Amino acid sequence: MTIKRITFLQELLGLFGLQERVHLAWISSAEAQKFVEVVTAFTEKIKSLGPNPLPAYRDAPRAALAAAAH
Amino acid sequence: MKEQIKSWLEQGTVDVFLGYREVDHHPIPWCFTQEAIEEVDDLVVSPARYSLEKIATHMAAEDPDIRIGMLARDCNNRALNVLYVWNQLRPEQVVTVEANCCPSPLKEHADCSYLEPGTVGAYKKAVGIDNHLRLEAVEAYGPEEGRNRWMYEFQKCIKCYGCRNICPVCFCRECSLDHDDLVGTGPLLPDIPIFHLVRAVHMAGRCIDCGLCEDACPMDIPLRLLYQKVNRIAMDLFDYRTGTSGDQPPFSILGDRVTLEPKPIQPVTGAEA
Amino acid sequence: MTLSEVKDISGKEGNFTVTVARHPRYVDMNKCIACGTCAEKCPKKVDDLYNERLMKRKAIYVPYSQTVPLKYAIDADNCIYFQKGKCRACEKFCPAGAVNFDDKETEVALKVGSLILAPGFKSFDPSRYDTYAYTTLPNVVTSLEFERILSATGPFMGHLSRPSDKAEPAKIAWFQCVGSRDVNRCDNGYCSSVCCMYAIKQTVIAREHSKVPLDCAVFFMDMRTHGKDFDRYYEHAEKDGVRFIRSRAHTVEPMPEGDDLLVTYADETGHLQKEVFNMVVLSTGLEVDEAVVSLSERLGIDLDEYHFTLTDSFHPVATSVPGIYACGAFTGPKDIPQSVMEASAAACAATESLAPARNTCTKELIIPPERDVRREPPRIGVFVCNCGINIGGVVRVPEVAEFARGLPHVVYVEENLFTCSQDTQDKMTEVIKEQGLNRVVVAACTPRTHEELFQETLINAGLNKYLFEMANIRNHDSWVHGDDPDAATEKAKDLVRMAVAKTALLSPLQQTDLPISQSALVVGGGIAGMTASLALARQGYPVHLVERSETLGGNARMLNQAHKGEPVADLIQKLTEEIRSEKRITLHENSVITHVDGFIGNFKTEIATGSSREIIDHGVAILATGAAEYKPKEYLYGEHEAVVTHLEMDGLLRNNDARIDKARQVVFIQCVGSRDDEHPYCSKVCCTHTVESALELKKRNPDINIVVLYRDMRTYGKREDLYRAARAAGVIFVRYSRDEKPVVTADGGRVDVRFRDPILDRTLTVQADLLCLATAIVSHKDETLAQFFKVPMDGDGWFLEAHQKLRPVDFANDGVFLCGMAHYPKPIDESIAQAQAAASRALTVLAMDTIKVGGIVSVIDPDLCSGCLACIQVCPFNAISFNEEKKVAEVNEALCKGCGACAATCPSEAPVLMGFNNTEIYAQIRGALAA
Amino acid sequence: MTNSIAEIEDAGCVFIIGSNTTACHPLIARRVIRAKEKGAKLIVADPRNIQLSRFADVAVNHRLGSDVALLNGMMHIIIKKGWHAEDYIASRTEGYDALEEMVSRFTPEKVQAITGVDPGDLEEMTRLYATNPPGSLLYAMGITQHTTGVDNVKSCCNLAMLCGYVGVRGGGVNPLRGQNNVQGACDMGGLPNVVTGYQPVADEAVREKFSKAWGAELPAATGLTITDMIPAMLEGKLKGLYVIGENPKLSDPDWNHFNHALKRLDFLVVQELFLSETAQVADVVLAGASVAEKDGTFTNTERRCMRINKAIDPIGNSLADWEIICRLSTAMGYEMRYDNPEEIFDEMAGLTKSYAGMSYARIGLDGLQWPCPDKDHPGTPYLHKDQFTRGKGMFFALDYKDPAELPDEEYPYFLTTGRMFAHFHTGTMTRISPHLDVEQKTGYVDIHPEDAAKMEVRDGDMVVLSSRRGDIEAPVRLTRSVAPGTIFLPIHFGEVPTNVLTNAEAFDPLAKIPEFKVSAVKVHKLVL
Repeated sequence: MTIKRITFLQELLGLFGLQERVHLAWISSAEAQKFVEVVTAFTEKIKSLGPNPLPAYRDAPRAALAAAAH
Repeated sequence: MKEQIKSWLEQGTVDVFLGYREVDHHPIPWCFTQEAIEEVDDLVVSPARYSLEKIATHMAAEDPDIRIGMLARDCNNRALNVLYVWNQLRPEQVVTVEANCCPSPLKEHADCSYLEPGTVGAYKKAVGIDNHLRLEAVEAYGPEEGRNRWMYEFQKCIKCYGCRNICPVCFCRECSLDHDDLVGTGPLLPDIPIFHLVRAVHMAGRCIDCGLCEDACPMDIPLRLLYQKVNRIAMDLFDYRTGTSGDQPPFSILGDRVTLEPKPIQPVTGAEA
Repeated sequence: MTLSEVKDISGKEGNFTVTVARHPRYVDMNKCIACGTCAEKCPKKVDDLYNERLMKRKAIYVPYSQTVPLKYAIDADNCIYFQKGKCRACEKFCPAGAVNFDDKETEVALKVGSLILAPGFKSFDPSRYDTYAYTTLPNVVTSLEFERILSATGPFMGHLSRPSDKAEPAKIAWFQCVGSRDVNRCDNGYCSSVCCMYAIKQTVIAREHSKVPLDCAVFFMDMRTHGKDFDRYYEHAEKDGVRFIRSRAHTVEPMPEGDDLLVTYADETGHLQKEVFNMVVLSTGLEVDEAVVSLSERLGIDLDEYHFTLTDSFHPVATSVPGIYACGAFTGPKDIPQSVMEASAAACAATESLAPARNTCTKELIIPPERDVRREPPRIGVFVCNCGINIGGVVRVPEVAEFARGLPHVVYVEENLFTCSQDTQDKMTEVIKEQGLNRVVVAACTPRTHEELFQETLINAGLNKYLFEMANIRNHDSWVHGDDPDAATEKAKDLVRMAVAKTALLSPLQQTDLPISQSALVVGGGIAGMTASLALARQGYPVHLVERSETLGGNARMLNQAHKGEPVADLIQKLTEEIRSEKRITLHENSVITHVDGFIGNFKTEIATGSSREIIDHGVAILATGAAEYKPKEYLYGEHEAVVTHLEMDGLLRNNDARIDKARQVVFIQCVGSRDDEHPYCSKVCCTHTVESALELKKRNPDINIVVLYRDMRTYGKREDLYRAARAAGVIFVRYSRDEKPVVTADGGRVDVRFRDPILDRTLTVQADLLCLATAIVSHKDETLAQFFKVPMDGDGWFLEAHQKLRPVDFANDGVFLCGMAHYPKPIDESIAQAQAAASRALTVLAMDTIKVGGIVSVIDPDLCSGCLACIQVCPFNAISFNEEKKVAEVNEALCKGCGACAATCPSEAPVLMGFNNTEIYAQIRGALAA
Repeated sequence: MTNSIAEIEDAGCVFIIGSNTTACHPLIARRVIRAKEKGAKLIVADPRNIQLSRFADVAVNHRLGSDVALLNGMMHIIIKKGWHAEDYIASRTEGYDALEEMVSRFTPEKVQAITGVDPGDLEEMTRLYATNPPGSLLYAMGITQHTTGVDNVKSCCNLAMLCGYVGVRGGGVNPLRGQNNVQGACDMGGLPNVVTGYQPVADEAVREKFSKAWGAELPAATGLTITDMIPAMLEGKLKGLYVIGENPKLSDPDWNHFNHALKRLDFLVVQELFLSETAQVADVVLAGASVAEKDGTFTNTERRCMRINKAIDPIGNSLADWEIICRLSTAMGYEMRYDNPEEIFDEMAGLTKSYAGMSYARIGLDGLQWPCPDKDHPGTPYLHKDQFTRGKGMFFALDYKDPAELPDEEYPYFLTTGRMFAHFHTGTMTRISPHLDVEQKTGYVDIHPEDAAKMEVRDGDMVVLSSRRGDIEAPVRLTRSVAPGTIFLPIHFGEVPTNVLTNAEAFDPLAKIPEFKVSAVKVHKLVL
């Protein structure tokens, strides 16, 4: 169930270039090493992606919006 | 057609017939009954569209045994299929009269060209996402451009709920969009893109691409493109074509048949950084 | 009782006295808080046996981090103080004062009615095979060592490395049957049953762990993947690129340069091959430990030639001493599911004679009345735990406590060294009462281990146990951010804020007691069903046994003998007589189930016998509906009289049919209908059945020629002896492949069987008087029954247990159990063990007067439900039904497991998962983001 | 509106001042967005950051009540840059010289001092407006609800005429009326000094025409505005009040003062759909029928007269307003009998030049825009096409005046009031709709985070707001939509009666409209 929803969400967020900010991994409670690897990799990934771009549209929208012109 | 409908009403094949009646030269959604059977003479078939099945759903909720006749285009039929799948109407309680419809080379003439790409939208937009674009063109925007354009469109939203209210397959008694824990309430601008994404997610496995939402949107937000994307995902991931069959939507069946794999964390491309 | 050993047993069944020696731990279990300081300070390093000597531990230690009880112990043989009289570092640093060097060995005498022996096995020591060079080459490891290498808690933290140079191997070979199927060098004639499967598992996991595409080669004789879904796993591994080489590799030699290994083996055509590997894993077999052998001698238990307990097929867990039972690898090599089944079976057998004493030594718990806090504003108490230095050594606990004081609704905050200690629990009870707390947050470790403890404290303080939440600032925080106290402290605050935010919204949840109908329904009157019925009846519970046909016994009626030679007819006769004379059993013959209502403890089942209908109440159900013989479409079956199935062959033998006497040439074809596209599984019993039949034929006529055409001979465990005996008796075994099946053509009263001999590399034809097809066992695919009891079936039609390893006789749906061939094809001894196991599991329900329902379950708000049925479709427990009248979905709280699938699926948010409702979760999320 | 709603789409530039269009006139906002998407320029001048500011090419937050200065500043630049429409001014207007003289004083620096608007922004918005014809100017209560309301409106007209934008398609000066039928109510003489079609009662010819039609003598004296009524009530000159479809107890300025006045009345009659705050204190409540229960016409902000069609019969004993008035009139001695509203409409059209060409049949479903003087006239999409109603367009040279009340040490914050999108006016209808109630359940006060930090309040905290008239409590909503130093209160919520704080004594001398948009308040956190 979860994978269906998450994959769907990732695809949908792809419209906004945000798909990489959602990640799903199955890690059992015995897989501490894997947990560390996944969380570290994802944290680094998010850091390198930079801050969530969405608040900018709320707080300082006009520059971003100007870019929406054809 | 009028004779057919009259005989259905007279013989009690249906309790009501939902169609359009001409009033002051305007086609108005109308509920024809045996009591006022002469109104059937004013029944019109025109390009006008309305989610008649939504009225049918309301009627069935009030009276589960009611038998409903309905003027149906392709989109109405797709909506009916979805409503059957979701147990909101029973196929045996609905009888339809097929109306001339979506453009097809097989038809002598088609009354509704609304859904044909290139004919949608009142004007060509100089900003945002033009309503008549094909989904592929919208998908082709880069991440930042796509985001800018969609956010531009979403920011126009005035939270009128027209998209939801007209939607033939929205049937919840209380709408998630009204839950202020999910979608913030109070100010305009509404919560973007949450408001639109919550609705988009709820459209998964439900949207039948009738385009009425976009028709209703006072701000010309290209909602149909957004929900087409939702449909495209359902089709690509789950081979599910909403409204075309009696199959359960992918999210309402247990996941034992899923062959999806979690996506790996991709190395950063640098495009965003 | 840990560190303890059985010294002696006296008395007899029903009244044993067991003398147990308790070895000194040198650590007071009541005081030890497992903080780990002692081991940190202990200067003595010792080989870690748990990690197969691949790493070191200290002289004061816990064997591994999940040890139960999690208490340290001193290994006196290695302790500097015990050996040299000085040190006592552990004593000095222990914060709890738990070290006690004066601890002495004590003896305890226990009075018991029955005993169960579960001493397990010892992995075969391959040192004696000089050609494998295990002792000289570090990169030749045993399978158990390789397990540790793959483990995250192992020597290389789960990184795939080889011992010699810690390099990542790119090529690994597995040698099967090391210490198994070998009477020449190790006297272990039996098959260890589990090695093929674990080797495949190791290849798959190693390939997952490996950063490079790992080349895995498994050298084997017969691939014995006869368990449920094992063949699929095997095929998947093969398809995925694991190489399976049919050869018993005989030599491992070091390469002249580096640490790589040269493996020499003969390929299938008999040519000698050499291949270099980075590592070799020896798939070592299972043995009984010498200490167990000597214990058995002391107890007077008869062992077989391999030192396994001598059991008979019809009493698989009974030893030769009445009242003493055995289970697990002690009765023969076996895997986890079978061991778990046997364990339950042994529990059932061991308590059978003790049933009258049930509930004579129990104490009743007195629970204070629950305070109604629903109208009170939240008053939250927060208890922040240092967990010794486990948390406090990293997280600045006083700062977290101070922070908690400023959170909304928090009226009381306390720091504890160990929140879980008994004195803190007592104090917490007082604090809750004194401060009038109505919600409690414990910031400590994991709810997995400690939630119940704290909930009990809440109950003792008169609070509903659901008004409680844990913030895991240990596992999720101090343990992972040990090197960053600032970040860890901030994270602890976040976790506490989240927990408090949720807790403020918690409402008391109620569980209700539902009385249990203390009787059972057993469906199916085969050996499994009869065994289960009798076991339950002897434990004192009424049983309804429903059999579709007019006779009891099922498939077993067509079998001649079990693999140890016991005549099956005798067993059936005995069981049938016992069933008919047992007054607690109501037998419904010629009967089928037509309707089932209810749930655990409260089933109502309609049984139709002819035209009459009867509705019975029962608390549990055991499904033992068996399976059927596959009727072949191939090999001229049904077209030519010389072609028979296994069961038909048994019939011929039983009736001393003239055809048997006349036969000069008999051919068996294995895997008829098994391991193919239609039935992609192994039917498990046919190989053994064939060698039994072959031996019987040879016994009757030593001159008879017998050819067995097989794909892999799967005479697992002690059945291997039969295989060896058959070969010794002159039975010819020829392997065929799935792509090249034998061809059968009619030849007058005989049939010609044409096949290719892979060794001779020639096609041969044998004229057979009798052709016996070792036919598959197929499921009845009784979907109606499955739907009645809301239990799942897998794709092959076998009932799907709750967990293949750990819950092999339970269904996910409580109160329904399974046994026998309805679960998977299996021989009689395993069916009986599973039947006893199912009875044992059923007893855990029947022994209760009531069950608790409710608590963390879903509740559907009828005002929000639009009746779309999505929740019903996704509920894995069939706990939701549609109320046609109200047009809304409703949850049966006795069936609901609180998984939340409905809540996630509902478009209208109508289902509310109690204790995890949306408002609570949103509050938690807001709490997380509030920093 | 001088022009039509649909025309906004085809403007070259849309200038919005004092209107939160998406919240209050969403379907007009739609036209603005469409204009934008078709390539028009958009300028928003508003003390708050409204949703449309996001789409503007230039958006400025001018200080509350500084509209005249801002507009004069724009005109200063237009004339200086030579962007004004010289031929148009010469041929169609008068009073230009005085205007030129007045605006010459409004240098960008001076404008910045008064309005806080950056001279660069001022020049850019001016350029966009003046050089992208036609420019459509939209305004609403942000312009009118001031002591200088009339000046503000005139300044808007000055600006539009200066660029020659009045009397052209897609241009114009377009006040957005607050309700669906405010225009209609005014057209029908719902003002103290005129009868239908703005025919002054002071005009004897008009009185004679109506006296003849109605068979009764008409008084020559004009009536009282609401603003005038309150002192009259207090003085005891006004003893009875008949309120139709209004909730002055909540909507009128200085709540305490008004309530005091209300208590002096001998007799209060309220005609309403629901028991509004005012209806609750009435001596008699007359149950009016809702829009769905009656026939008739509405005339909207673009002067379009449209039919409303009854969907259901009135529930209970409620009656359409016209029926209540007829019965009341008859009971009071003047017999008023009509069979249906169409009859009334026809009588009105016969007496009113701008409606003379209209009938129910012609209105149909699409409506007709006045002036529509005869049966063949197609209606008028925009006014002043070739000449102004009065002949030539008159420029008014107007100087800037401060609002009546400015912040000081004691009351340091500007307060402005208005609507939020989910509710309408005093919420008599919208607050009982579950969907709208979900959107906003109770009153609140918008405060900028910087101000909140100074006040030491957090989102959701209760604060006490005090003005010289009284104080109220409201929960805080932190938002950057208000500028620091300014706070905003919505007007819909009886439990947070915003008008306790507003000033009844500050109103426009001519239009008598109260200065709802500017008062001074202080704020402190509520300590329980």
